Formats: sequence, structure tokens, C-alpha cells
Amino acid sequence: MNITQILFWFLSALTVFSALMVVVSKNPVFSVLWLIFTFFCISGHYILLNAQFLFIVNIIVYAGAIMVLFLFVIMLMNLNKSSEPKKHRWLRMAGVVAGGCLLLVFVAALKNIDIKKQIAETNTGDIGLIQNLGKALFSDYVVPFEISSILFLSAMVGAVVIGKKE
Amino acid sequence: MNALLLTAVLGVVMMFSSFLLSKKSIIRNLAILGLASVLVVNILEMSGIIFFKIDTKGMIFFDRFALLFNTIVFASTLIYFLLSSRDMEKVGTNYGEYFALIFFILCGITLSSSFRSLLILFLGIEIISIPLYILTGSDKKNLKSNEASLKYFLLGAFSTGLMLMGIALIYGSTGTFSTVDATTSGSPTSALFIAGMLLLMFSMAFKVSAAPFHFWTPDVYDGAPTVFTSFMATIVKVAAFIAFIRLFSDEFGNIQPRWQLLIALITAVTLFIGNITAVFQQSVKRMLAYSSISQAGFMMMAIYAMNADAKEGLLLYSAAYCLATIGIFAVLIKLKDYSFEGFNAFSKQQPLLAATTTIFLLSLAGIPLTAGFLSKFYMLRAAAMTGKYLWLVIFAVLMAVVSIYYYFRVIQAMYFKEGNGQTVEASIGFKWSLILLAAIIIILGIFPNLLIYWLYF
Amino acid sequence: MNNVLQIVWLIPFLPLLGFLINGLGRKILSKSLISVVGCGVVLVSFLISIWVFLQVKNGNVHVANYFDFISVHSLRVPFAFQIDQLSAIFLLIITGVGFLIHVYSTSYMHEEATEHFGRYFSYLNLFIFSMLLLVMGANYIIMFIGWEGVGLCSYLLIGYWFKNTEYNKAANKAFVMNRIGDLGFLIAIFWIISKTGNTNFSDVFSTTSNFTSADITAITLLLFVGATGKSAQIPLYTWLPDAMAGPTPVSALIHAATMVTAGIYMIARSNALYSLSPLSQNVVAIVGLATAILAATIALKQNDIKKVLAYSTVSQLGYMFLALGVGAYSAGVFHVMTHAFFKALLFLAAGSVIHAIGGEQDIRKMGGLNKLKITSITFLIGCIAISGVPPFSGFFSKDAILLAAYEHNKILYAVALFGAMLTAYYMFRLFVITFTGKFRGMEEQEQHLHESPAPITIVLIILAILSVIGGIVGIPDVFMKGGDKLTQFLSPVIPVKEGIAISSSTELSLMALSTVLVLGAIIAAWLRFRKYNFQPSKGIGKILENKWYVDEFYDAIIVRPLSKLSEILDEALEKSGIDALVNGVGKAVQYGGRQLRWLQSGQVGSYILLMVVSMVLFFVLQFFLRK
Amino acid sequence: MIPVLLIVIPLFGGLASFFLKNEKAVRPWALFFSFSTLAFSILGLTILKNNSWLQYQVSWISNLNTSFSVKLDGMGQILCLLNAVAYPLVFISTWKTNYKKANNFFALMLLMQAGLMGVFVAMDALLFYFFWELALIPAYFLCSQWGGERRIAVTFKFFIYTFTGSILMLVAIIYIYLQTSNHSFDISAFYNATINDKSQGWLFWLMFVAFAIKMPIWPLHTWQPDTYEQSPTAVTMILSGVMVKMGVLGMIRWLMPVFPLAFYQWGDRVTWLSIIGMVYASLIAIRQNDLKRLVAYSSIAHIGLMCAALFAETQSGMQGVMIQMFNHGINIIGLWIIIEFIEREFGTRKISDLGGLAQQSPAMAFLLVVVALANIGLPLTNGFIGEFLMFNGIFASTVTKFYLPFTAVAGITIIFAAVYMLNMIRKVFYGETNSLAAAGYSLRVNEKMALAIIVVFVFVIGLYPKIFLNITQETSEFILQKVDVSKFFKR
Amino acid sequence: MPINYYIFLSITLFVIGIVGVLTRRNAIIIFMCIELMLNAVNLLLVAFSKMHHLAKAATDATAGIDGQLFVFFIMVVAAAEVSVGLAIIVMMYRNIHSVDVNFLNRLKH
Repeated sequence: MNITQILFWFLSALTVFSALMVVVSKNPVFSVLWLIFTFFCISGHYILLNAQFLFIVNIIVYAGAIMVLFLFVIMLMNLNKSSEPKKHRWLRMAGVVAGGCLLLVFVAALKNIDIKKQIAETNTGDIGLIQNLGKALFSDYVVPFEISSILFLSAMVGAVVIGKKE
Repeated sequence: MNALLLTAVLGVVMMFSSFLLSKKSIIRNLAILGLASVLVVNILEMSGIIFFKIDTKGMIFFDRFALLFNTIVFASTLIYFLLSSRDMEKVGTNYGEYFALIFFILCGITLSSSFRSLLILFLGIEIISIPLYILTGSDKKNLKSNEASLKYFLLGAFSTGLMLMGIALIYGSTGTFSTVDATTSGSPTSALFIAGMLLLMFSMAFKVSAAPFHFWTPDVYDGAPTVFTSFMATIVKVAAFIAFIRLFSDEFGNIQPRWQLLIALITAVTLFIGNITAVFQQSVKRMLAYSSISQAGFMMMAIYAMNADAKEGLLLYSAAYCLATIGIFAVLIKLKDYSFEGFNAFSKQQPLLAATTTIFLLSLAGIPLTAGFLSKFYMLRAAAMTGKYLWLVIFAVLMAVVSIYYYFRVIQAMYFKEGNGQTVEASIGFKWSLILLAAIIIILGIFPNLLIYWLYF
Repeated sequence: MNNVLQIVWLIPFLPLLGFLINGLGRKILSKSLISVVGCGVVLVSFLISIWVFLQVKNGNVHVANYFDFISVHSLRVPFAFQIDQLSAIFLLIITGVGFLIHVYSTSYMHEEATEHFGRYFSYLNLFIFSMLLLVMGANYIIMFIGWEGVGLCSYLLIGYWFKNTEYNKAANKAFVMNRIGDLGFLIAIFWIISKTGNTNFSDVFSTTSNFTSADITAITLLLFVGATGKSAQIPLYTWLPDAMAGPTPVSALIHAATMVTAGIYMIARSNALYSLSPLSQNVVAIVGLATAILAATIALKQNDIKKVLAYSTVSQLGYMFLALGVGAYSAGVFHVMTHAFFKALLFLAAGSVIHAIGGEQDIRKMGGLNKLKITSITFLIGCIAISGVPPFSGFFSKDAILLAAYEHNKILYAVALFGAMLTAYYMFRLFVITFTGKFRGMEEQEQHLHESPAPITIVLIILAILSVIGGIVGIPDVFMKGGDKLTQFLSPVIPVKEGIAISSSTELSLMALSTVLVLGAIIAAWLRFRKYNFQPSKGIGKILENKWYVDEFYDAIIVRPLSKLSEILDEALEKSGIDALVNGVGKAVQYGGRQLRWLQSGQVGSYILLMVVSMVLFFVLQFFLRK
Repeated sequence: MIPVLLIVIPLFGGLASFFLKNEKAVRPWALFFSFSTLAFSILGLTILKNNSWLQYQVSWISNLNTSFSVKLDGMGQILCLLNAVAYPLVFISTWKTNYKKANNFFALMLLMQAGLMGVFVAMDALLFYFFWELALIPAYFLCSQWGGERRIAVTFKFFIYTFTGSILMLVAIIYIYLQTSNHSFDISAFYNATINDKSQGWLFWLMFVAFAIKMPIWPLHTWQPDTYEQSPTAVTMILSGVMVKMGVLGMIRWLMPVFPLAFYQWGDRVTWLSIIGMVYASLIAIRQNDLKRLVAYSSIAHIGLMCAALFAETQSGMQGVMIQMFNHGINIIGLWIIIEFIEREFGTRKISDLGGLAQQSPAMAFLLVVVALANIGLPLTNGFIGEFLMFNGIFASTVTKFYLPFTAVAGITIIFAAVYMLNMIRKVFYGETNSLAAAGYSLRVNEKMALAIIVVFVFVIGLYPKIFLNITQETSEFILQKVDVSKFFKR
Repeated sequence: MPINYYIFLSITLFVIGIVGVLTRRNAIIIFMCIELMLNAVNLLLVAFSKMHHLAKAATDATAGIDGQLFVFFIMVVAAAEVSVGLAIIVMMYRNIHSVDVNFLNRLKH
């Protein structure tokens, strides 16, 4: 049990816990905060996997920008009280049971895969560095990159269409 | 590649046009003109004239199949513009933006018909989806439109999650996103790969609204402004099918026995739910939504069969289905009352519209002499060709019989029921476009080779 | 034109022509023109028939082929006529008696409107045409054409007065019962075809070796079914009494003299087959005899003059079948001939009576009609002839049958003899009640009583003469060696049976016995009905009056169950069974549609739940259920 | 070329009628086209008899290996003649009947004729299917638009019913197509396709159901009485006179030679079905009170006999069926014409409301009697020839051991036929004239003409059937030689 | 770390996301749960990318880099989606003053 492993298990537990808290928190604001915390934990995993660029992006874009946007919206709507009406109990139960079954089936299906002993290299490896990623992004992946700009344009137009007051 | 770039550019152009140009007719004509040019450059590309040669590192590849499909899509969209673009004005104020979004969607369609990488597939599907969420909700004051938009968005995002999980699992198994290398570089029979395939299957089934992932379809098609329902029920849906068949032929083609049964089941369930549920609908618009599910069931047979016939057939089916449905929607948009009763005595009020609508409905029902028949025929032939699961073929034709029931209800209402008929304003251009559309459907119904020929030459 | 007989097509063609002329011109032609055409064509046919008879007598027998009627694969059915001794005899009877009855009709039907008069004669001509086809056909199929044709004419003529619903029902009944018989005939034809490949008489009778005995029995029995229909035998005889709804000359021609003997002709024609099947022969004999007795008993109590005659016809036909059944084909044919004379006579005389008293047919309202001299005398002659009193024609023909029965089986003989007694009894009952005593009808009828006009009386006289002398063609050997000219004449067609010769003394004593019994019956009848006064009958009499309740019995076991079945099929099986099932499929789809809609609950949560559940199912199916 | 013309002339005439502005002109227009079609079909029977005229083939959808292949064989000639004769008859006899939107009516009628012609001459399975449906669509519109009170539901049922059958047939066609050596829809390829025993078994039923619904065979017949009742009489004439022959033709041309084994294997069961249907329909016909329903059920009985005769696989039965197709068509059209008069003049089809028509309308009564007698197969009428040959065929069948019960039970229906037909005549035409019928009706010239043609056919075929038997001989020999299963069992 | 652990961790997160989608009624929370699902995928992709890199580093120095780039694109798309999604939710809120998906039941059957 080296430090990486300890960190992995710790982070994993924390991730799962905070993810669960996202689901069970009654107050939407808490949910958002727990989600941000989850993202931090996942970012921690990225660090472990030496994916530095993604770590940064995850913190800035996800935890920083996106989640703050969520928070704004929730605040804007004044949803910060735990007023959300509950679903029918049996519906919730059905949801949990269905999800549990899915997890069970997934795990059962994947528990004996051929690559299960393969190692995801931690701490080392330089593919997660900004330099390498940048090179790849603007050489091999320039077309998808440009395409994603179209996506953004369309999202922008869309947001304007939806948001503009008539 | 010509079309891909041009559609993106046109999207931007339309985006600007909305505040640079004040007259809506100019915007509309610009869009029609632009689309026509897209169609032209796409046809040019089919004849080997490529304006832009971009190295996509094997992520995008325009083969004849993709190009021909794109041609069908652009042509259908052109007819859609001709018939219905005027009616977009009624939806909201953002006339130019609607065109921009549609062009972006077309760009996404071009991608999803020609991807060789899961990444492009993902981006293509998203470029299609995101503008659609907007278009669905574009009637902002209408609660139904809002609701449809939100439902579509939530369910769509959920299915995106499934698709990404699938892609991730496949990546884990093969180490590549390329669809053509996948089977050579990994172990395609590993549980990881199969699980990924299943998830991709689910999300694609969602996009094509195949049961049991179809639930969004009736609500969204019903809630969306009719003019956009027309677009998404036709062009977008067949685009998803092309993506589906491309994905499953490239990536999973050689493990067909692994998924054939599942697809067959999905097909059967889709046919069943689509047709049976459509029977009891009271609104033609919602009936058409269910009908699109049942038509999806037929198109699923191409995925199930996955042979040369299936691809030819899917092209023909796309054309037949798009054209007929666009036609019906074009008429439906003009009406105020979407219920079946609303069509009563329509033939007295508008004989031409009624006659063409009848042809469209007959085509959807798969009556010979219309393109709908031959396309169904191709599907059945492809499915029978596999030699497996013959029950599927028989079940499919029985469901086709059920489909007669609801399509003919409209015809009955138009011709045989008493009533006053809704007054409809239809311009001469609109009428001629309808006639043109009906003519194409009949010509394709007699000489499908006019279309399929392009696949090979 | 190899053979002069090739022109026999004229014989049926002329009546056909008459049919067309009268039928199409019934609105244009005058009554007298119609009469001339109607009678003329039959007269010419009769004359040709005589010529044909002479030809045949001189040994000229011919099969005249005209064209291929049906030719399919190996089956070739020529449209061909066979002229031989048997058909020549029948030609004479049909055209001869037919002509007389045509003449009679010109007077009898004179009060009809011209249009209907024309219709009547066209039907009569059509009947003659069909009957001629029947007897001239050289194969079973041409025979069958005539066979059904006469049935049609019978139908048309029974329903001639089409305003009367009862008459129409009688017509339908006649046709339908005939059809039942026809079906048997038809199947027999198919059977023959399947064995010999065609139906030409010459081929069928010369290749009987192709048949197994079972085949022959089946074929002959089926043919007999046909004969029972046409010739009114048990169980299909009930139409004939009802057929009396038609005009009286029609009853005389069709339902006494000619059509009903078609069955006899057919079996006589097929004697080569019947002789090979003792079983069928016995069946024919027994059914014939049973019919004879049954009909005779019914005739005892009937009060309608035509009904009595009708049952007597049925009874006499039974005798003919008895003759056929015991192998005495020529005796059967002989009786056909004599019966044609005297039964036509009786009917026509009855017609004259009915004519005289203004349409009344109930003998209870007659009596004392001997004022009508010619009618009553000729009627008496008819009665004597049918009773079989020597030397009237009926004696010889009936005696030939009784004798043949005696040779065959003593019991048959005894029963037949009893039947002969009954015949004499009921005929004289009829005569006595009708013609003697006091008139029991209304006064105005009595005042209007008149002898019929000349065409009627002349015909009656001619037929009376024939009834008296008709027997000379078949005088038994006992009286005159070689007197049985008819049998000799027919011998090329109907081989003379080399039976155990009955000693002439036995024969003579049998004759004496029958004569005595018949005379006894006549006297009994005279004594019993001399002072007739109608009393409702009781017990067995009532049963007889109601014809053994056979019609009711058929109604109960066939007609009503069938209509009930039809109702059940229509109401239950068709509407709430098959059609309900078909509609049920549609309803099930609709119901399914209504139920399935609930899946579409409108709730995003439930949509996703359903999706997740199906994902789980698909995973389970893919990973854990399939190998 | 002849078959192409037979399709194209009515097709063109029909399409053009849609655009005729003058509704008065459309009747002569339609009549003209129907007579042209008749002329060509007679030409095809008489002068232009060589193959170059009777055959035409051009590639159609090349990658499906299907071609526009049409040919007039014996059976085709008979049926095309029937179709060509039927239309003028219908048009003439309904000359005075008024239709709303007459141009649409006649256009659809002519289109239906084109479709029927196509079915009769198509020698390519896909083409056959095309025309099969094409004949149906105009019928649907005609019945739904111009029919009786319950027309919409009834016609819809009819349509769905027949469509179900035909689409199952499509599955079978596709399957056979995949079994042909070079994936071809050509009829000869179908005949030579090697289909194993087991597949033949179920494919047979897929196709049989289509034809059985069309004919119809019990218990798939329930659409028919309703449809005949509700359709406008002109359409009923075509439906019952010509369209049901599609099913029979389909059986002969597309079922028998393609699945000889299954045809043999299922023969007995199907024959029982059809014979049960005959008795059943006859019994039901007896108690019908609506003239149209009565004739409808009688038609079911007659068609049942055709089916039974087909499965006997004998030359006699086969030719009987072919000639009977024509006879049945002609006779039933005759019946409908008279029913049309009655309905039009007296406003009812209820037998119980009518009575004594013969007194005031003797010509009509006479013609009805002739046609009815032909319908029940009286000798010297055309009906006899067909029924005789068919019964004979059933009896002579070598492929079943039940030939005797088949013949006997089926034979019972000729008795029932007499019962219901004569009862109908009795109740409608005989008896006392009631107030309704007192007005009487004397036939108009056009009506007499139409009926006279029918009567001529009745007697000409009844007396000299050879002219028709000669036409069909070759075809039936050819089919029977294809069906001959003995070659399979010798091995 | 064995890849197995990452797979199970991701799947667990993914399923937690799904359960959240199934059990909550607040549209924003549902959307957040979907984001959670996406992040589970991201984590898995990165893990796989490192796994493949380790397996193929000898022949291809940049092996596995595509996985991480894919994560980048997912984030891009997610951001776009969030902007549109939140716009829609806000629009919805403006009309009915609620983000409860149970109120979305005008369209059904």
C-alpha cells in the first residue's frame, strides 16, 4: 500500500460519498456544492493519473465556470430552500432498485474482462501534459477542434434565441 | 467536405443576416439559395469535384454512401424550405437564427454521415442535438414547446451520457476511437467492448427513437412548433439512422451475430409500440410522431440486416420517408386544428392539397407505386436475406397493416367524412412544390434506380 | 350425310324453334298463330319420329355425331344423338302424346291472355325439346342436359300461374327435389367418366369389364337416385302431387306421360349396367314396389281429383321400377307406353271435368257428372285400363310386370298384386264419386255444366282408343305366339332374358287371379261409394288423408333443421363467430393502442426509469442469457 | 404489345378523366376507352395471336432483377376478355345512374381496370404485386366515396383485410425471390426455384392467405358480403365479377406451380376448407333478405368450388375453373345489373319488400331467370360447363383419397343453390304484385343491350364451350405439368 | 492502479448519476446528475488513456493521448450543453415558476 494507492482509495471513497450526497441532499445549493466537491475529487484522480491539463481544465471549466453557472441559476430562481417536493416513494424506490440492478449487471458483466489486470499508469507518463496535448490538438485533432467551434456557435445562437426577450 | 464547410459558413452567414437584413423574404431567399448551393457543391463532390482537401487524419471520410445520403438530406431540406420556411415566421422573431441553427444541424448531419471516428460521431450528434433543443423550445410563450424542449434536453443529455460511457468502454477495449481500426486493434469480443456496444446501441436507438428509448419522441414532436417537428421527424431522424448504420457496419460489422438478436428485438418492439399506440391517437400531429416511431422500426430492419441491400434500402427509405412526411407536415402546418376531425371534408376545401396528402400517406403506408412501398420492400428483402429471424419480417408486415389503419383515417376524414373543411391559404408556389414532391415520390416509387444508381457510379 | 338418320336433329330442333318463336313473339303473335306454331312443330316432329321409327324397324340404327360439346384432355363429349329401338319408342310416345296434349291445350288454355298463352306454349315446346334431348342423347351428358331441361320446364310450368305463391312453392319444391336426384345422376356420370373416360352409351356398355362390381353397384344406385328424383319414387316423390299446381295438360304431359318416365328410360337404357348388379336391381324393385303401395294407399283417401291421379302416377311409376328391378326392362317400357296413354287420358279427362265445372278440383263437390258423356266414358275407359282389366292395354303391361315379379320373387308378386287391387279400388272410387250419384256442387256450376269443345273431346277419344288397344304390341306368348312385339323390337337394346320359363298354365292362372281380384276391387269400390257422402276420416284414414305425414316428416327432419342450421350459421357463427373474430382483431389493436398509451405517461422520470429497466434487461439478455 | 395496350389504354383514360372538366363528357369518354380495351383484347384473341404481339418485356429495376414482363397466356386472355367485357357492360348498364363527381368515379373505375389487367398479364412477381395493390386502391376509394351508409367502416375492413393478405404474399414473394438461382422475379425463375419441403409448407400458406382472402375462401370471407352490400353496384360488379378472379389467377399462376409439394401436401385440408365454405355460404345465402348479400354468399359458394377444383389438380378441373372464372364473372354481373335496376327503381333491395315484379316487368324477370339459372349451372348455360368440368375434375382427382366425399358434399351446394336462387326469384318476381312493384319497370335500351350481351355469352358458352376450352387448354396443361408431384416421389 | 478499480469507480459514479436522474424532480439537479455521469466517463477515459499509454508506450510515444483529448472535447460539449440547458430551464422557470419536472405533463399519451 503505497501513497498512491492510499490516495486512490481515499479519493475514490470521497468521490463516491460526495456523489451520493449530490443525489441525496435536499437543498439544491448543497447539491451543487457537493457536486463541486465531487469534481474536485475527480480532479484529484486526474492528478494521480498525471493528467495535469485535464486537472486544470476540470477545476477551471467544470468546478469553476459550469458549476458556478448552476449556482447562479439556482440562486436566481431562489431555489435555495429544501422545498423540492419528493417523488412518490415507490417511484424513488423503483429508481434506486433499477439503478442498483444496472450497477449489478455492469459489475457482473465486466468483472472478468480480459484487461482487468492491466495497469493504468499513475504518477508517471507525459501524455497528460499541456505541451503534448496541445501539439496533438492542433495537429491531429484540429478538425474536431474546429468542429467544436461550430458546436459552440450553435450553442451561442441557441442561447440567444432562447434567452432573448421578445 | 464541400458541403460540410459550406453549411458551417452558411450557418454563420445566417446568424449575421438576422440582424443585418431586415426583410424576412430576403433572409428566406438567402437561405434557400444557400441550401441550393450546398446541394450543388455536394453533387459536384459526388462527381469528383472537391473544393477543399482537408486532411482529417482519417476521422472523416466521404464515401459515395455518405455523399448520396447528404444529397438526399439537402434535397429534402430544400423542399422543406420551399414548402415550410414561410411558416417559420409564425414561430418567433428570430427568423434568421432558425435558419442558422438548421444549417448547423445540416453540418452535424454531414459529420454523422461520414464519421470514421467516434469523436466525430459524438460531435456530429451533439451539433445536431443542441440546436434541436433550441428549435423545440423556440415557441417561447408556448408551455408545450417549453416542456418539449426541456424533456428533449434532459433525455438527450442522458443519452449523451450513455453514448459517452459506451465510447469510453470501447476505447478501453480497443485503444482507439477510429471505427475502422477498432476491430483490428482490440479484442472485439471482450465484455468491455460488448458493453460499450450495447451502450452505443442504446443511445443511437434513442436518437432514432427506437423503442424502448423512444419515449421522448411523441412528446417532443407534439410539443415542438410544427414547422420544426417536420424537420426533426424527417431529416434529423434519418441522419441518426445513417449514423447508426455507419457505426454498426464499421465498428461492429464483424460481430453481427452478437447484436443481431437485440436489434431484432428492438425493431419488433419499436414496430409494435409505434404502430399500436398510433392507432388511438386523436391528433394527427401526435399520430405522425408515433408513425415516425413505426417508420423507425422499419428502418431498424436495415440495421438488423446490415447488408448491401440494407444500405441501398435505407437510402431509399430515407428519401421516401423524408419527402412524404415533409409533405404531410407542410399541409398540417397550414391547419389550425390538428385533430383527425380537423381534416374532415378537406378534399372539398382543397382538392389538390388533399390529393397530394393522400399520396404522401399512401407512401408512408407502403402502397405500391409510391416510394414508400419500394423502400419497405427493400427493408423486407434485406431482412429476409439474412435468413434469420423470419418472424421479424412477418411481424413487420403485420404491423404495416396496422399502420394502414391510422394513415387511412386521415384519408377517410379528408374524402369521405362530412364537414366544412378548414380554410387554408396556400400559395401557388406551395401547391407546385407539393405537386413536385408528390411526383418525386411516385417516380421514385416506379424507378428507384434513379436514386440507387448514384450509389454505384 | 352418310346416314339418313343424320337429320334427326330436326326432331328436337323444331320444338326449340317453336319455343323461340312463341317465346319471343308472345306479344306480337295471335293466339291462333301461337297454337299453330306450338302444335305444328310437334306434329312435324311426330311425323319425323314415325319415319325414324320405320327406319329403325328396318334395322337402321344410328349414332349421329354433330360437334364436340365438351372436349377437355381425354374427356370428349360429342353432341350426339343415338337413334335405336328404345329411343324410337320414346320419340313416338313423346311427340305423339305431346302433340295430342298440345292440341288439347289450345282449347283448354284459351282463356289465358295472349301473352301468357304464348308463354305457355313456348314452355311446352321447350319441354318437348328437352325431353327429346333426354331420350335421343347418345351419352349420359346429353341425356343429363335433357334431364335438367325437363326439370326446368316442369318448374316453369308448375309455376305457370306465378301470382299464386303456393304454386310457386310447389314449383320450387319440384325443382329442388329433382336437383337432389340430379346430383346422384351427376356423380354417377363422374364415376363413369373416371372409369371409361367418356360417357357414350356404346362405349360405356361395351366396356363394363372396366368396372369392378362395387363400381357398378355404386353407379347404378346413384343413377337410381337420379331416377327417384325425376320419376317420383321414395324418398323423393312428394313433389309430384304438389306439381298438380300446374295447368292440367301439363300434369298430363309432364307429370304423367313423359317426364316422370325419364327415370324408367334411363334405367332401361342402362340395363347393361343394372343387369350386372343384383343388389341395385333389388333396391330398384323394392323401392319401386314400396312406392307403388305407399302411393296407392295415399290415393285411397285423396279428395282432389288431380291429387288422386298424381298418386296413381306415382304408384304406376313404382310398378315400372318394379319391372326394371326384376329385370323385365321391356315390360317397364311397355308400361310406360300404356301408362302414357291411359294416364294422359285420365288427366285430360279430369281436365275436361275441371274445365266443365269452372275450376273445381275437389271430388266431394262433384258427382253425377256422367252428363258429360264423352268425358265420363273416356274417363271410365281410362280407369278400366289402369286397373288392368283385360283386354285393355293396362292389363297386358301390368300383367307382364306381375309375371316378371312372380318369376323373381313370390312375395314381390303378392304385394304387387295387392297394389293392383288398391289401384282398381281407388280409381273406381274416384270414378264413382265423380261421375255417379248427384251433383254436390253449387247450383250455378250445375247450370254451367257443359261438354268440352271439340279439340278436347277428340283428343280424349283418340287417347281412349289407344288406351284400349295399346296392349296389342305386347300380347303375351300364352295368347299369341310372338305377340310380344315390343320385346322383340327392343331386343337389340334390351336383351331378352333367358329366364326359367313359367308354364303357361301357371301364367294363365295368375292372370285369372289378378283379373278376379281387380274386378272384385272394382265392385267393392262401386258398392262402397255408390252413395257417397263425405265424412271426415279417422284413424288410419286420417293418416292416409294426410299422406302418411311424409311432408311433415321431411319438414321436421330436413327442412327445419337446415333452416335452423342456416340461422345458427348466419347469426351465431358468421356474425358473432368469424366476423366477430375478425373485428375482434381490430378491436384488440385499438384496445392495445389505448392501453399502451399509458406507457407514455408524460413524466421524464418514468421515461428514464423505463429506459434503464430495458437497458438492464438487454444487458442481462446479452451477457447472461445468450451463449 | 397487346398486354401493354390493355394496361395503358384504361390507365391513360382513367388519368385523363380526373382532369375532364365536363362531367357529361366523362361517360362517353370512359365508354370509349372501355370499348378500345375490349377491341384490343379481342384482337389478342383472334388476329394478333403470335407471341410477338402477346408478349412484352423490358427491364425495370435492374438491380432487383425485375422487369416489366407481361404476357397473355390462355388464362390471361380469358380474364382480360372478361375484364374488357365487364367494363362496357357496367358502363352501359349504369348509364343512367348519377354519381357525384362523375369524372373521379370513372377515372377510378378505369384505373382499377388497368390494375386488374396488369394482374392478369404480369409475368414478374414484383410487377404482379404492384398491380395487385393498384387494383385495390381505386376500389377502396370507389367504395368509400360512392357506397352505402356504412361504407367507410366496411370498405376499410375490406381494404385492411385484403392488404393483410397481400402483404403476407409479399413476404412469400421476397422469400422465393431469394431462393431463385439468380435472384430474379421472373415467373420462370419462380417456377424453377428450389424450395425445400418445409419452406414450401409455410410459404404456401403465406401466399394462399392472400389469394384466399381475395377469392374469398371460408373462413376469410367476412369482408365480402358487407363490401358487396355497401359498394355502389357498378363497383360491386367489378369486385365480384372480375376482382375475385385475381385470387383464382394467383392460385393458378403463382401458387400451384411454385409450391407443387405444398400444394399436394395441403390439398386435402384446403379442399375441405373450401367445401365447408361452399356449404356454409349456401346455407347462409338461403336466409338472406338483402339481394346483394344473397348474391355475395352465392359467390362465396361458387368460388369455393373453384378452389376445390384447383386442388384436384386435374385437367378437367383446371379448365373448368378457367372457363368458370369467365362464366361466373358474366353471370354475376348480370345478377348485379338486375339488382341495380331493382334498387334504383323500387328503392329497396330487401327481398321481403319486393314481390310480383314479373307482372309489370316481364323482361327483367325473364333475364333474371336466365342469369340465375346460368348461375346455378343449368345445362346448356355457361354455368353448367364450368361446374360440370370442375366437379368432374374433383371426382377424377388422383391426389386425394377423399374425391368421393368432396364431390358429394360440394354437390349438395348445387341443391342449395337451386333453393336460394329460386326462392329469391319466387319472392321477388312471382306472387301478387305489391304496391311497391305496381309501378313496374320496363328496361331501357341500354339496359337491354347489356343484358342481351350477357345472355348471348350464357348460351354461346353453354352450347359451344370449345371456343373457350381451346384457349385455356395449353395453359392448364402447362400448369399441371408443373404441379405434377409424381416426379418428386419417384426418387 | 489496476484498471479494474477505475472501471468500477466510474461505473459507480455513473450509476449514482443515473439514480440521481431517476429520483430527483428538480430539473437542475437532474441536469447536474447528468454532468456527474459525464465526469464518470471522463475519469474512465483518462484511466484508459493511461492504461493504453503504458501498454503501447514502447511503440508509440503518444499512445493514449486521444483519450485525454476526448475528455477535453467532452468538456467542451458539456459546457455548450450547460449553456443551452440552463437557458431552457430558465425559460421554463420564467413561464411556470417552477423547475419541477413533474409539472412537465401536458404532453402525454
